[in-house]
Amino acid sequence: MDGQQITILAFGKVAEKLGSEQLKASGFEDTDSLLRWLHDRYPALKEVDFSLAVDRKLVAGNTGLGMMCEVALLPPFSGG
Amino acid sequence: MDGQQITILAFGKVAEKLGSEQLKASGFEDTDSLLRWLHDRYPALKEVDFSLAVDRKLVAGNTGLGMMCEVALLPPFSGG
Amino acid sequence: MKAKAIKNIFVQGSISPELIADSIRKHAHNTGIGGHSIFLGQVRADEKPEGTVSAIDYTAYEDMALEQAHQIREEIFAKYPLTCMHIYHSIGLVPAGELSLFVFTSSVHRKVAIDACEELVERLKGELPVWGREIMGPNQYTWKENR
Amino acid sequence: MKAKAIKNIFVQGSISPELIADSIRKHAHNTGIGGHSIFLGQVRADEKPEGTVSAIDYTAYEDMALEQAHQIREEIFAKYPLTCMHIYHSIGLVPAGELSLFVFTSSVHRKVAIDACEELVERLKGELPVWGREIMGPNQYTWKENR
Repeated sequence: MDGQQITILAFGKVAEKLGSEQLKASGFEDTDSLLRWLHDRYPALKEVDFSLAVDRKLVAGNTGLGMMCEVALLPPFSGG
Repeated sequence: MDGQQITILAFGKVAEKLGSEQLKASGFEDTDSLLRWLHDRYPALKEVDFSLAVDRKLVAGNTGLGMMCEVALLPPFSGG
Repeated sequence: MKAKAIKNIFVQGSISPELIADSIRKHAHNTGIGGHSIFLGQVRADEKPEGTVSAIDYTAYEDMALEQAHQIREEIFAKYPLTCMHIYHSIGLVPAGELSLFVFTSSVHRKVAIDACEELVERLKGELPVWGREIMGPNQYTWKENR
Repeated sequence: MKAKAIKNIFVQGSISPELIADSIRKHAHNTGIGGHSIFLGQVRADEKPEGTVSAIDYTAYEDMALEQAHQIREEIFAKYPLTCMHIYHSIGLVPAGELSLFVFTSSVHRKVAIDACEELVERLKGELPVWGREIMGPNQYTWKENR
Protein backbone atom coordinates (compact mmCIF):
# COMPACT_ATOMS: atom_id res chain seq x y z
CA MET A 1 0.00 0.00 0.00
CA ASP A 2 2.60 2.53 -1.12
CA GLY A 3 1.41 6.11 -0.79
CA GLN A 4 -1.68 5.16 1.17
CA GLN A 5 -3.21 8.01 3.18
CA ILE A 6 -5.38 7.10 6.09
CA THR A 7 -6.90 9.93 8.13
CA ILE A 8 -7.83 8.74 11.59
CA LEU A 9 -10.45 10.85 13.37
CA ALA A 10 -11.15 10.45 17.07
CA PHE A 11 -14.12 11.88 18.97
CA GLY A 12 -15.26 12.43 22.53
CA LYS A 13 -13.74 10.13 25.13
CA VAL A 14 -11.64 8.36 22.49
CA ALA A 15 -9.99 11.62 21.44
CA GLU A 16 -9.14 12.21 25.09
CA LYS A 17 -7.50 8.82 25.46
CA LEU A 18 -5.59 9.32 22.24
CA GLY A 19 -4.63 12.88 23.20
CA SER A 20 -5.50 13.89 19.65
CA GLU A 21 -8.48 14.35 17.34
CA GLN A 22 -6.67 13.51 14.13
CA LEU A 23 -3.80 11.21 13.11
CA LYS A 24 -2.34 10.19 9.80
CA ALA A 25 -1.28 6.63 9.02
CA SER A 26 -0.41 4.49 6.02
CA GLY A 27 0.42 0.94 5.14
CA PHE A 28 -2.67 -0.79 6.57
CA GLU A 29 -4.68 -3.19 4.47
CA ASP A 30 -7.63 -3.43 6.79
CA THR A 31 -9.17 -2.11 9.99
CA ASP A 32 -7.92 -5.03 12.10
CA SER A 33 -4.27 -4.29 11.35
CA LEU A 34 -4.85 -0.56 11.90
CA LEU A 35 -6.52 -1.27 15.25
CA ARG A 36 -3.63 -3.47 16.38
CA TRP A 37 -1.22 -0.65 15.60
CA LEU A 38 -3.42 1.91 17.41
CA HIS A 39 -3.74 -0.28 20.48
CA ASP A 40 0.01 -0.82 20.60
CA ARG A 41 0.73 2.85 20.32
CA TYR A 42 -2.12 4.07 22.57
CA PRO A 43 -2.67 1.46 25.31
CA ALA A 44 -5.29 3.77 26.95
CA LEU A 45 -7.62 2.91 24.04
CA LYS A 46 -8.42 -0.33 25.86
CA GLU A 47 -10.24 1.69 28.51
CA VAL A 48 -12.86 3.01 26.09
CA ASP A 49 -15.68 1.49 24.13
CA PHE A 50 -15.85 2.64 20.50
CA SER A 51 -17.15 1.72 17.05
CA LEU A 52 -15.45 2.26 13.72
CA ALA A 53 -16.61 4.13 10.65
CA VAL A 54 -14.76 3.93 7.35
CA ASP A 55 -15.49 6.81 4.99
CA ARG A 56 -18.41 7.88 7.19
CA LYS A 57 -20.15 4.49 7.27
CA LEU A 58 -20.24 2.33 10.40
CA VAL A 59 -18.46 -0.97 9.84
CA ALA A 60 -18.86 -4.22 11.76
CA GLY A 61 -15.93 -6.63 11.67
CA ASN A 62 -12.72 -6.36 9.70
CA THR A 63 -12.95 -4.02 6.70
CA GLY A 64 -10.53 -3.35 3.85
CA LEU A 65 -8.93 0.08 3.62
CA GLY A 66 -8.35 1.88 0.31
CA MET A 67 -5.55 4.20 -0.78
CA MET A 68 -7.32 7.29 0.56
CA CYS A 69 -9.63 6.76 3.44
CA GLU A 70 -11.05 8.22 6.62
CA VAL A 71 -11.30 5.97 9.65
CA ALA A 72 -13.24 7.32 12.62
CA LEU A 73 -13.17 6.05 16.20
CA LEU A 74 -16.61 6.70 17.65
CA PRO A 75 -17.53 6.36 21.33
CA PRO A 76 -21.22 5.60 22.07
CA PHE A 77 -23.39 8.40 20.67
CA SER A 78 -25.00 10.77 23.11
CA GLY A 79 -26.71 13.46 21.08
CA GLY A 80 -30.17 14.90 21.64
CA MET B 1 -92.24 17.87 39.55
CA ASP B 2 -93.81 21.21 40.45
CA GLY B 3 -91.49 24.14 39.86
CA GLN B 4 -88.90 22.04 38.03
CA GLN B 5 -86.51 24.04 35.82
CA ILE B 6 -84.80 22.22 33.00
CA THR B 7 -82.43 24.18 30.79
CA ILE B 8 -82.01 22.47 27.44
CA LEU B 9 -78.84 23.42 25.55
CA ALA B 10 -78.35 22.50 21.90
CA PHE B 11 -75.09 22.67 19.96
CA GLY B 12 -73.87 22.50 16.37
CA LYS B 13 -76.12 20.69 13.94
CA VAL B 14 -78.68 19.95 16.67
CA ALA B 15 -79.09 23.66 17.44
CA GLU B 16 -79.73 24.21 13.73
CA LYS B 17 -82.45 21.56 13.61
CA LEU B 18 -84.01 22.96 16.74
CA GLY B 19 -83.72 26.54 15.50
CA SER B 20 -82.51 27.46 18.98
CA GLU B 21 -79.53 27.04 21.29
CA GLN B 22 -81.48 27.15 24.51
CA LEU B 23 -84.96 26.05 25.67
CA LYS B 24 -86.66 25.86 29.03
CA ALA B 25 -88.85 22.96 30.06
CA SER B 26 -90.36 21.50 33.19
CA GLY B 27 -92.37 18.52 34.34
CA PHE B 28 -90.09 15.72 33.12
CA GLU B 29 -89.00 12.94 35.43
CA ASP B 30 -86.33 11.52 33.18
CA THR B 31 -84.46 11.97 29.91
CA ASP B 32 -86.65 9.49 28.01
CA SER B 33 -89.82 11.50 28.63
CA LEU B 34 -88.01 14.75 27.81
CA LEU B 35 -86.71 13.27 24.55
CA ARG B 36 -90.23 12.08 23.55
CA TRP B 37 -91.50 15.62 24.07
CA LEU B 38 -88.57 17.14 22.10
CA HIS B 39 -89.05 14.75 19.21
CA ASP B 40 -92.79 15.51 19.08
CA ARG B 41 -92.18 19.20 19.08
CA TYR B 42 -89.10 19.20 16.76
CA PRO B 43 -89.52 16.36 14.24
CA ALA B 44 -86.29 17.47 12.47
CA LEU B 45 -84.35 16.12 15.47
CA LYS B 46 -84.73 12.65 13.94
CA GLU B 47 -82.36 13.70 11.17
CA VAL B 48 -79.40 14.24 13.53
CA ASP B 49 -77.26 12.01 15.65
CA PHE B 50 -76.67 13.30 19.17
CA SER B 51 -75.71 12.27 22.72
CA LEU B 52 -77.08 13.62 25.95
CA ALA B 53 -75.32 15.23 28.89
CA VAL B 54 -77.09 15.93 32.17
CA ASP B 55 -75.38 18.57 34.29
CA ARG B 56 -72.30 18.40 32.06
CA LYS B 57 -71.86 14.62 32.30
CA LEU B 58 -72.53 12.32 29.35
CA VAL B 59 -75.34 9.87 30.13
CA ALA B 60 -76.09 6.55 28.48
CA GLY B 61 -79.67 5.29 28.73
CA ASN B 62 -82.56 6.79 30.61
CA THR B 63 -81.52 9.15 33.41
CA GLY B 64 -83.55 10.84 36.15
CA LEU B 65 -83.86 14.63 36.08
CA GLY B 66 -83.75 16.77 39.23
CA MET B 67 -85.56 19.99 40.09
CA MET B 68 -82.86 22.16 38.55
CA CYS B 69 -80.91 20.64 35.75
CA GLU B 70 -79.10 21.28 32.50
CA VAL B 71 -79.68 18.84 29.65
CA ALA B 72 -77.41 19.20 26.62
CA LEU B 73 -77.96 17.77 23.15
CA LEU B 74 -74.52 17.07 21.70
CA PRO B 75 -73.79 16.15 18.09
CA PRO B 76 -70.59 14.13 17.47
CA PHE B 77 -67.58 16.11 18.69
CA SER B 78 -65.28 17.58 16.07
CA GLY B 79 -62.74 19.69 17.91
CA GLY B 80 -59.01 19.82 17.32
CA MET C 1 -58.90 18.55 50.57
CA LYS C 2 -58.90 21.43 48.14
CA ALA C 3 -59.91 20.63 44.58
CA LYS C 4 -57.55 21.93 41.90
CA ALA C 5 -58.82 24.98 40.04
CA ILE C 6 -60.21 24.31 36.58
CA LYS C 7 -57.97 25.92 33.97
CA ASN C 8 -59.29 27.65 30.90
CA ILE C 9 -58.15 26.03 27.66
CA PHE C 10 -59.95 28.25 25.16
CA VAL C 11 -58.27 30.89 23.02
CA GLN C 12 -60.32 33.29 20.88
CA GLY C 13 -59.42 32.69 17.21
CA SER C 14 -56.24 31.02 16.03
CA ILE C 15 -53.30 30.06 18.26
CA SER C 16 -50.23 32.13 17.38
CA PRO C 17 -46.68 30.79 16.98
CA GLU C 18 -45.72 33.49 19.53
CA LEU C 19 -47.93 31.89 22.18
CA ILE C 20 -46.14 28.60 21.50
CA ALA C 21 -42.68 30.21 21.70
CA ASP C 22 -43.65 31.94 24.97
CA SER C 23 -44.91 28.70 26.42
CA ILE C 24 -41.66 26.90 25.49
CA ARG C 25 -39.57 29.78 26.87
CA LYS C 26 -41.35 29.60 30.24
CA HIS C 27 -40.00 26.08 30.76
CA ALA C 28 -36.32 27.09 30.66
CA HIS C 29 -36.27 27.65 34.44
CA ASN C 30 -37.40 24.06 34.96
CA THR C 31 -34.03 22.39 34.57
CA GLY C 32 -35.36 18.95 35.49
CA ILE C 33 -37.11 18.69 32.13
CA GLY C 34 -35.34 16.61 29.47
CA GLY C 35 -37.97 16.45 26.75
CA HIS C 36 -41.03 18.30 25.48
CA SER C 37 -43.61 16.86 23.11
CA ILE C 38 -45.93 19.21 21.23
CA PHE C 39 -48.89 18.56 18.98
CA LEU C 40 -50.39 21.31 16.82
CA GLY C 41 -53.65 21.01 14.91
CA GLN C 42 -53.78 23.18 11.77
CA VAL C 43 -56.93 23.99 9.76
CA ARG C 44 -56.84 22.37 6.31
CA ALA C 45 -58.22 24.00 3.16
CA ASP C 46 -60.00 20.76 2.24
CA GLU C 47 -61.86 20.49 -1.05
CA LYS C 48 -65.49 19.62 -0.36
CA PRO C 49 -68.45 19.27 -2.73
CA GLU C 50 -69.59 22.66 -1.36
CA GLY C 51 -66.22 24.34 -2.08
CA THR C 52 -62.79 24.86 -0.50
CA VAL C 53 -62.67 25.25 3.27
CA SER C 54 -61.47 28.78 4.05
CA ALA C 55 -61.83 28.62 7.84
CA ILE C 56 -63.31 26.62 10.69
CA ASP C 57 -65.65 28.26 13.18
CA TYR C 58 -65.37 26.46 16.52
CA THR C 59 -68.10 26.41 19.15
CA ALA C 60 -68.04 24.50 22.42
CA TYR C 61 -70.14 23.58 25.39
CA GLU C 62 -67.53 25.46 27.37
CA ASP C 63 -68.46 24.53 30.94
CA MET C 64 -68.55 20.84 30.11
CA ALA C 65 -65.42 21.05 27.93
CA LEU C 66 -63.43 22.62 30.78
CA GLU C 67 -64.65 19.97 33.23
CA GLN C 68 -63.75 17.22 30.73
CA ALA C 69 -60.31 18.72 30.04
CA HIS C 70 -59.70 18.94 33.79
CA GLN C 71 -60.65 15.29 34.24
CA ILE C 72 -58.47 14.16 31.32
CA ARG C 73 -55.57 16.25 32.66
CA GLU C 74 -55.83 14.62 36.09
CA GLU C 75 -55.94 11.14 34.57
CA ILE C 76 -52.94 11.74 32.31
CA PHE C 77 -50.95 13.20 35.22
CA ALA C 78 -51.83 10.11 37.27
CA LYS C 79 -50.71 7.78 34.49
CA TYR C 80 -47.48 9.51 33.36
CA PRO C 81 -44.71 11.15 35.44
CA LEU C 82 -45.04 14.52 33.71
CA THR C 83 -43.50 17.78 34.83
CA CYS C 84 -45.93 20.00 32.88
CA MET C 85 -49.00 19.78 30.67
CA HIS C 86 -50.67 22.57 28.68
CA ILE C 87 -53.77 22.51 26.49
CA TYR C 88 -55.04 25.31 24.22
CA HIS C 89 -58.02 25.04 21.88
CA SER C 90 -59.42 27.73 19.63
CA ILE C 91 -62.95 29.03 19.86
CA GLY C 92 -64.43 31.10 17.05
CA LEU C 93 -62.97 31.53 13.58
CA VAL C 94 -59.63 29.99 12.55
CA PRO C 95 -58.56 30.57 8.92
CA ALA C 96 -57.08 27.69 6.89
CA GLY C 97 -53.34 27.33 7.55
CA GLU C 98 -53.64 28.61 11.12
CA LEU C 99 -53.53 26.64 14.38
CA SER C 100 -56.56 25.53 16.41
CA LEU C 101 -55.04 23.07 18.91
CA PHE C 102 -51.82 23.19 20.95
CA VAL C 103 -51.01 20.33 23.31
CA PHE C 104 -47.73 20.42 25.23
CA THR C 105 -46.27 17.84 27.64
CA SER C 106 -42.88 17.89 29.39
CA SER C 107 -41.03 15.26 31.36
CA VAL C 108 -37.63 14.22 32.62
CA HIS C 109 -37.47 11.61 29.85
CA ARG C 110 -38.57 11.92 26.24
CA LYS C 111 -40.62 8.71 26.02
CA VAL C 112 -42.99 9.80 28.80
CA ALA C 113 -43.56 13.22 27.22
CA ILE C 114 -44.17 11.69 23.77
CA ASP C 115 -46.55 8.95 24.96
CA ALA C 116 -48.54 11.30 27.19
CA CYS C 117 -48.89 13.90 24.43
CA GLU C 118 -50.21 11.33 21.97
CA GLU C 119 -52.76 9.97 24.44
CA LEU C 120 -53.81 13.47 25.46
CA VAL C 121 -54.45 14.50 21.84
CA GLU C 122 -56.56 11.40 21.19
CA ARG C 123 -58.62 11.94 24.34
CA LEU C 124 -59.19 15.65 23.68
CA LYS C 125 -60.31 14.92 20.11
CA GLY C 126 -62.72 12.25 21.32
CA GLU C 127 -64.03 13.69 24.56
CA LEU C 128 -64.21 17.49 24.34
CA PRO C 129 -67.65 18.84 23.43
CA VAL C 130 -66.33 21.11 20.69
CA TRP C 131 -67.69 21.46 17.15
CA GLY C 132 -66.10 22.78 14.01
CA ARG C 133 -68.13 24.35 11.23
CA GLU C 134 -66.13 24.31 8.01
CA ILE C 135 -66.73 27.54 6.12
CA MET C 136 -66.56 27.55 2.32
CA GLY C 137 -68.06 30.91 1.54
CA PRO C 138 -70.50 33.54 2.83
CA ASN C 139 -73.41 31.10 3.10
CA GLN C 140 -71.69 27.77 2.59
CA TYR C 141 -70.57 25.48 5.39
CA THR C 142 -70.58 21.87 6.59
CA TRP C 143 -70.19 20.47 10.07
CA LYS C 144 -66.76 18.94 10.49
CA GLU C 145 -66.57 15.28 11.42
CA ASN C 146 -63.57 13.77 13.21
CA ARG C 147 -62.42 10.46 11.88
CA MET D 1 -31.35 11.11 -11.36
CA LYS D 2 -30.29 14.02 -9.21
CA ALA D 3 -29.49 13.21 -5.60
CA LYS D 4 -31.20 15.45 -3.06
CA ALA D 5 -28.92 18.01 -1.43
CA ILE D 6 -27.79 17.19 2.07
CA LYS D 7 -29.29 19.66 4.54
CA ASN D 8 -27.41 21.07 7.47
CA ILE D 9 -29.00 20.20 10.81
CA PHE D 10 -26.51 21.85 13.16
CA VAL D 11 -27.14 25.08 15.05
CA GLN D 12 -24.38 26.79 17.03
CA GLY D 13 -25.37 26.83 20.72
CA SER D 14 -28.92 26.43 21.99
CA ILE D 15 -32.04 26.37 19.80
CA SER D 16 -34.20 29.42 20.48
CA PRO D 17 -37.98 29.41 20.93
CA GLU D 18 -38.01 32.07 18.16
CA LEU D 19 -36.52 29.61 15.67
CA ILE D 20 -39.30 27.20 16.59
CA ALA D 21 -42.01 29.86 16.21
CA ASP D 22 -40.56 30.90 12.82
CA SER D 23 -40.49 27.31 11.65
CA ILE D 24 -44.14 26.82 12.68
CA ARG D 25 -45.15 30.12 11.06
CA LYS D 26 -43.60 29.09 7.72
CA HIS D 27 -46.07 26.20 7.47
CA ALA D 28 -49.18 28.41 7.42
CA HIS D 29 -49.08 28.65 3.63
CA ASN D 30 -49.26 24.86 3.40
CA THR D 31 -52.98 24.49 3.87
CA GLY D 32 -52.93 20.73 3.24
CA ILE D 33 -51.32 20.15 6.65
CA GLY D 34 -53.66 19.02 9.44
CA GLY D 35 -51.20 18.18 12.21
CA HIS D 36 -47.69 18.97 13.37
CA SER D 37 -45.72 16.95 15.87
CA ILE D 38 -42.71 18.49 17.59
CA PHE D 39 -40.11 17.05 19.93
CA LEU D 40 -37.74 19.28 21.89
CA GLY D 41 -34.75 18.06 23.86
CA GLN D 42 -33.83 20.26 26.82
CA VAL D 43 -30.57 20.12 28.80
CA ARG D 44 -31.17 18.91 32.35
CA ALA D 45 -29.26 20.19 35.39
CA ASP D 46 -28.70 16.63 36.58
CA GLU D 47 -27.00 16.01 39.90
CA LYS D 48 -23.89 13.90 39.33
CA PRO D 49 -21.20 12.74 41.76
CA GLU D 50 -18.97 15.42 40.15
CA GLY D 51 -21.54 18.20 40.69
CA THR D 52 -24.61 19.73 39.05
CA VAL D 53 -24.66 19.85 35.24
CA SER D 54 -24.58 23.51 34.18
CA ALA D 55 -24.35 22.93 30.41
CA ILE D 56 -23.69 20.31 27.75
CA ASP D 57 -20.98 20.86 25.18
CA TYR D 58 -21.89 19.01 21.97
CA THR D 59 -19.40 17.83 19.40
CA ALA D 60 -20.15 15.82 16.29
CA TYR D 61 -18.55 14.00 13.42
CA GLU D 62 -20.37 16.50 11.27
CA ASP D 63 -19.88 15.02 7.79
CA MET D 64 -21.04 11.60 8.91
CA ALA D 65 -23.88 13.04 11.03
CA LEU D 66 -25.24 14.96 8.04
CA GLU D 67 -25.06 11.86 5.83
CA GLN D 68 -26.79 9.81 8.53
CA ALA D 69 -29.50 12.44 9.05
CA HIS D 70 -30.04 12.55 5.29
CA GLN D 71 -30.40 8.77 5.14
CA ILE D 72 -32.80 8.70 8.10
CA ARG D 73 -34.83 11.54 6.56
CA GLU D 74 -35.19 9.64 3.29
CA GLU D 75 -36.25 6.46 5.08
CA ILE D 76 -38.83 8.23 7.25
CA PHE D 77 -40.25 10.05 4.21
CA ALA D 78 -40.51 6.69 2.41
CA LYS D 79 -42.33 5.11 5.35
CA TYR D 80 -44.75 7.91 6.31
CA PRO D 81 -46.81 10.23 4.07
CA LEU D 82 -45.32 13.41 5.52
CA THR D 83 -45.67 16.91 4.13
CA CYS D 84 -42.59 18.30 5.93
CA MET D 85 -39.76 17.22 8.19
CA HIS D 86 -37.21 19.41 9.97
CA ILE D 87 -34.29 18.49 12.21
CA TYR D 88 -32.11 20.85 14.25
CA HIS D 89 -29.37 19.76 16.66
CA SER D 90 -27.10 22.00 18.72
CA ILE D 91 -23.35 21.99 18.42
CA GLY D 92 -21.21 23.63 21.08
CA LEU D 93 -22.37 24.81 24.47
CA VAL D 94 -26.03 24.59 25.58
CA PRO D 95 -26.77 25.78 29.16
CA ALA D 96 -29.13 23.74 31.36
CA GLY D 97 -32.77 24.65 30.69
CA GLU D 98 -32.10 25.45 27.03
CA LEU D 99 -32.93 23.40 23.94
CA SER D 100 -30.49 21.15 22.05
CA LEU D 101 -32.79 19.19 19.73
CA PHE D 102 -35.82 20.24 17.65
CA VAL D 103 -37.58 17.65 15.50
CA PHE D 104 -40.66 18.70 13.53
CA THR D 105 -42.95 16.59 11.32
CA SER D 106 -46.14 17.65 9.53
CA SER D 107 -48.80 15.65 7.74
CA VAL D 108 -52.39 15.75 6.52
CA HIS D 109 -53.39 13.58 9.48
CA ARG D 110 -52.20 13.78 13.07
CA LYS D 111 -51.37 10.10 13.58
CA VAL D 112 -48.80 10.09 10.76
CA ALA D 113 -47.06 13.21 12.07
CA ILE D 114 -46.96 11.85 15.63
CA ASP D 115 -45.68 8.38 14.70
CA ALA D 116 -43.05 9.72 12.31
CA CYS D 117 -41.79 12.25 14.87
CA GLU D 118 -41.39 9.60 17.55
CA GLU D 119 -39.49 7.24 15.21
CA LEU D 120 -37.33 10.08 13.94
CA VAL D 121 -36.32 11.12 17.49
CA GLU D 122 -35.39 7.54 18.41
CA ARG D 123 -33.32 7.11 15.26
CA LEU D 124 -31.50 10.43 15.63
CA LYS D 125 -30.64 9.65 19.25
CA GLY D 126 -29.32 6.23 18.29
CA GLU D 127 -27.65 6.89 14.95
CA LEU D 128 -26.17 10.39 14.88
CA PRO D 129 -22.45 10.56 15.72
CA VAL D 130 -22.89 13.35 18.27
CA TRP D 131 -21.43 13.50 21.77
CA GLY D 132 -22.43 15.52 24.78
CA ARG D 133 -19.95 16.51 27.45
CA GLU D 134 -21.79 17.41 30.64
CA ILE D 135 -20.10 20.38 32.26
CA MET D 136 -20.20 20.75 36.05
CA GLY D 137 -17.63 23.43 36.58
CA PRO D 138 -14.45 24.97 35.14
CA ASN D 139 -12.57 21.66 35.12
CA GLN D 140 -15.32 19.17 35.84
CA TYR D 141 -17.19 17.18 33.22
CA THR D 142 -18.42 13.72 32.30
CA TRP D 143 -19.32 12.26 28.92
CA LYS D 144 -23.07 11.97 28.61
CA GLU D 145 -24.52 8.56 27.96
CA ASN D 146 -27.87 8.02 26.26
CA ARG D 147 -30.02 5.38 27.82
